[in-house]
Amino acid sequence: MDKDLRLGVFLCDCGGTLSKVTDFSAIKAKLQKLSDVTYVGISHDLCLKRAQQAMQKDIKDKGINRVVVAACSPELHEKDFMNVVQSAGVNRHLLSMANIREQCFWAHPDKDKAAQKAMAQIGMAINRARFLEPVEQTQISVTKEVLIIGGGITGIQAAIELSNLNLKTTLVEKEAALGGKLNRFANLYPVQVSPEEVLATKLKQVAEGQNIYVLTSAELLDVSGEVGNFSARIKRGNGEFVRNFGAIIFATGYTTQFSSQIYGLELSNNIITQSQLEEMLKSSSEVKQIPKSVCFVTDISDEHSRVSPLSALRNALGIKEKFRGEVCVLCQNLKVDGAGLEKLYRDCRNKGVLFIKFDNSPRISKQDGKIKIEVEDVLMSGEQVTLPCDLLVLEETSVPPLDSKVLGSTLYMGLDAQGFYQENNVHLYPTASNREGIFFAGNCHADLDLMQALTDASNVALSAYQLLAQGKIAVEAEKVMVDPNKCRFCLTCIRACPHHAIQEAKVNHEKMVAQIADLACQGCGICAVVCPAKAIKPKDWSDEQILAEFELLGEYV
Amino acid sequence: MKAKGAFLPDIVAFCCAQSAYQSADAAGSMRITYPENIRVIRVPCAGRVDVLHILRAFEKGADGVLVLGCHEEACRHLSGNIRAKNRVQRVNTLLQEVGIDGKRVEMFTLAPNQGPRFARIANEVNERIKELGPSPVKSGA
Amino acid sequence: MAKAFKETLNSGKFVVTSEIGPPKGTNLEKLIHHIDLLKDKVDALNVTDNQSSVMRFPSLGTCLLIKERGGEPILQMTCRDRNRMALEADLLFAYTRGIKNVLCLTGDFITIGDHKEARAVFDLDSLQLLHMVRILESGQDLGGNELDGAVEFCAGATVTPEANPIEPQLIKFEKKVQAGAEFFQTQAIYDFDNFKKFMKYVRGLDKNIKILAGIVLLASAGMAKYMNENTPGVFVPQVLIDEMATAEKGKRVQKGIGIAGRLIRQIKEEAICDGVHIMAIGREEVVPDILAAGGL
Amino acid sequence: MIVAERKPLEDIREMIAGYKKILIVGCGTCVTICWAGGEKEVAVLSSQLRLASKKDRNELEILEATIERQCEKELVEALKDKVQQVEAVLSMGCGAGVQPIAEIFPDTPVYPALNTTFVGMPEGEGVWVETCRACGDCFLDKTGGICPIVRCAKGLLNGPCGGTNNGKCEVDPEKDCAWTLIYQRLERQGRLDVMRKYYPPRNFQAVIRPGKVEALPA
Repeated sequence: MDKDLRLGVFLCDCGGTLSKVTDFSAIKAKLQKLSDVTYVGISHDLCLKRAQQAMQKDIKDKGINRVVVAACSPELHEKDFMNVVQSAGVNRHLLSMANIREQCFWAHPDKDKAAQKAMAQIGMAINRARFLEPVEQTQISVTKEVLIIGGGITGIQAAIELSNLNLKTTLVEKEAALGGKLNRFANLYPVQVSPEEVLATKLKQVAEGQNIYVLTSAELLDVSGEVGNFSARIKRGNGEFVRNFGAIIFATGYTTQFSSQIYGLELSNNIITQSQLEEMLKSSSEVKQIPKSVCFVTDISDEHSRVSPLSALRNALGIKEKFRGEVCVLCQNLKVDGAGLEKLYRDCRNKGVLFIKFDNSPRISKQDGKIKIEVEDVLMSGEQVTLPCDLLVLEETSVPPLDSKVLGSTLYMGLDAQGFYQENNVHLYPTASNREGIFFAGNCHADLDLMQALTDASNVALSAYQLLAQGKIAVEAEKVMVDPNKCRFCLTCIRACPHHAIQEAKVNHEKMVAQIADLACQGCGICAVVCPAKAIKPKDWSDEQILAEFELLGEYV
Repeated sequence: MKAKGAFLPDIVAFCCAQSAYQSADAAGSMRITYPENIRVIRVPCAGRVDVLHILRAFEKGADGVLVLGCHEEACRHLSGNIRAKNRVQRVNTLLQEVGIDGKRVEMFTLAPNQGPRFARIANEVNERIKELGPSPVKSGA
Repeated sequence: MAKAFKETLNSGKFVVTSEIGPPKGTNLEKLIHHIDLLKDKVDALNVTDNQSSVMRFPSLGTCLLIKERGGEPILQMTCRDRNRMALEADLLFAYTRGIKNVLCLTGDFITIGDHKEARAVFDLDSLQLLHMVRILESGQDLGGNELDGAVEFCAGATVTPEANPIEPQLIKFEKKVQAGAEFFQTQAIYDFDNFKKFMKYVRGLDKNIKILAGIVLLASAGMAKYMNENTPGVFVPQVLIDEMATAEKGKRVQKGIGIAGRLIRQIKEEAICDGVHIMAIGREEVVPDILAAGGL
Repeated sequence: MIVAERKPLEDIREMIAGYKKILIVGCGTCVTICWAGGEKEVAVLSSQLRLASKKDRNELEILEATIERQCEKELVEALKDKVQQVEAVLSMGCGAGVQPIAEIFPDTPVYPALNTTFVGMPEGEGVWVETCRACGDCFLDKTGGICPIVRCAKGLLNGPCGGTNNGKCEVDPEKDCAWTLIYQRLERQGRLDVMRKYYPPRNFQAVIRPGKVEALPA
């Protein structure tokens, strides 16, 4: 605690609306009597520039070194007030806020009680202000290069976009050629361009891109370092090398898996999977026995998957176009939600594809090599329909590529229940991983169709660009700090940090201690709580600040 | 000074800034009221709430403590809410050892837009603490 | 007087022993009744030593009683309750009273019994106990001191043919054979698949190793199921559990006796091993019925 | 490292009943690392004790201190000023920490707040397991680096008992049978011959108790 505390309290009555409920001058008068309070001001619109300029001037003129703002929720304008404080020459972290609007006057209709609570809230903020600590801003220079793992359409698109933004990228693909699923799909409906054409266009862009370095038949082994300066060990052929990157994008996609248990059926020459049909359609001129009637079954293993109904629709249309036979799709609800997919469904119907909706899974049997499907048609009031067919196409489930788990654990990245990469927060940060500087794009973390995957690639490219474009990242130095004298190096925090932001370090080249990487740290404070030596202090949320807030429990100022 | 008469419990609610704090704001924005004797303390994550913070709150005269975090699987810091839940359980035991009803500390999860839920939790907990009466630690209790 | 157990073992006859559980307390009436009932019907009576870590009348005292009443006792010794000095002293005393058979066991762990807070000794393990018997026979004690008058024992040990994993169990079994174990009692056997495999392995190892198959009386389907699920190294096939379940109340023990008899008969007829060791666990009075059912 | 856990509050309160001013001393080494007696736990215990005394309307003032190692007399000396102010000391060190404090301050009663449990290592977050009995006659060369003296409930030296239950211990089905692990490790290393050897009874006087080690001149 500074000995010479000069607290400035700035009250805002929200355009005069709060003054109608309570007497701000009375609050001001009470606050002025508190020790260390140098200045109390009332404003009507602290969220506006003019008022903020006045506030800045007051801070300077009155020599205020701790600022308390009593106004609306800090969720709204805390950053703005920090900027004001900073512009007044005071460290931006020496600000404490009291939420007197949303959590007082708006929430409590009883005026007196609301006013009492507001006084208490301001008192708490003042108490907290006494323990505020400055956090210095510094900059860390970063490697302006992005590593993209996975050379499918998502990875390619992200590379092209980053290249257009003038950031260097290295595109690492496991297989011998780029393209991923584009090499396997027979069509990309509802997109009218063929996969070959899409790939050719994209590959041309990759080749022309000044900043894209393609590594095929290559794999990422492991990664050390932190955001801005990762060093990645990459294997290519028999060789291994290490390169530095500022950010890493995972675009490893998905693979499909057929489980015969769901159907109790083994695959054969006339019972095939979507992937096998895809191959057949891709080389349709070589198909000797053209199937006259084809049935698809979808929605059995996972009704909510995008991959299965979409491939059923795409390939039903593909068959109609290439083989012209009878096509029937057996489905539960055939949920589609992407752009153009409803039209794709209508196109299928217009071309004569028959859709049969079931509640109970169809019974499939084989007689003399012929396939017989019995199903109760829901739309025909459950009437039993028997369908013979030449070719039965069964759905597959999408699963993460084999190496997701290994990479996930070597890189300390979260996986979801199915083993796909898990975003930091699906709503707020949909392409961010739990680690700063590592991003996910495409189907390795979400169930997406082609257009959605491309959008995801653009988003992720922008995120990486934002992070690295300046070549430097502003960082708050030691906003969470380990006291090297108190640290027992028990590894508790290193194990507990959800963002893998704490590592071992040596003090004076000798004693081992935990050290927090400022860039990777996301400020949750978990480390400070688990530390058995109480050696870690989050400067914005220190124990002293939190404890100071309930110093006034049971009393109103 | 607090009015004498009916028991108005002092309740400290540690609110995760990612969710519960915003839902408290939402309650206000929607003009949904809740007991004003609940003191909201903003924390960056429910995982920042220390066993010690809760114990100290009781030392300072709290009658009840609430830890409000994000829904499971929705923690920005992956495990912060789970850790908070486990800590609340530990505090229940620590208080029980002291002879204070462990039920005076509770954990709930919310989404940032759940203003009504925030108010409901605040009301329910307030009622429960009222029933339990003043903390036995409090002077004059 | 009963024949020395060592002689019986080497006579080539189908060996039958039965377990006797001492009482908790000093009322020996029932114990004596059991001894009198069984002493002439089996080749030896095998006395448990604070079985399942439950404190009881001592094994040594019971063996003495058996000896007095003309039976042939086998002294069970576990390493749980006594250190090497106490075990040695007990063996010296046993030998002087004509108790010439000892079964060397590690013993159950203390916490499963009724003195949960007692110190578990385990100064020796079962193998070291076997070695100790042999050392005492050589006229020395474990401290390397000369004895004034040595001992001589027919020493046996145990083996669990259904243990999982079996390999480490067999390594220990071989070590017991090398230490000179003259006979082995097995954990309860209800199924012959693994047991026959085990016997094939034993015969391949040394034709002279005497194996007595453990026969534990099933008293109910519940017990059968419980043992199958919870007793390590015991496998009760589902058919036997089902068979027990068919028995009416009051006739369950009878059913168990029938099963035990059938198992004994099969072991004897197919000459699967050298004999049986019957454990009726608290129902010693039905052992003669089991013997009859087994055609013994 | 030495692993310990805190005694129940009730036991601790019984020890310090009647004192009006005490000092709680944490230890910065093993017991900090095993979350039992570091600065954090000192603060938790002290908060609990204050709450309990407030509740019972007893007067109790608590001083707190955490030193580098309670088992070093020189480091314990640093507590002098604080010890002089109090009626009793509550040590949150292991048993080896309580005694030096008691020895350096023979006029002040020193009480243990922890139960020292074993020598071990962490198994997961907040979980420690016993791995060494400090028997003074290390046997690990014969068991593939897995100690049967500690990790087998019966401390057997010559192989498993009959209580191996699908590789678990009959005494506690949560725990692995040490001898199953030893067998697997030795088999993996092609060293099963080591397990086939007979090992005579242990020398329980390898360390004459109380133990003393005199190192060669430094």
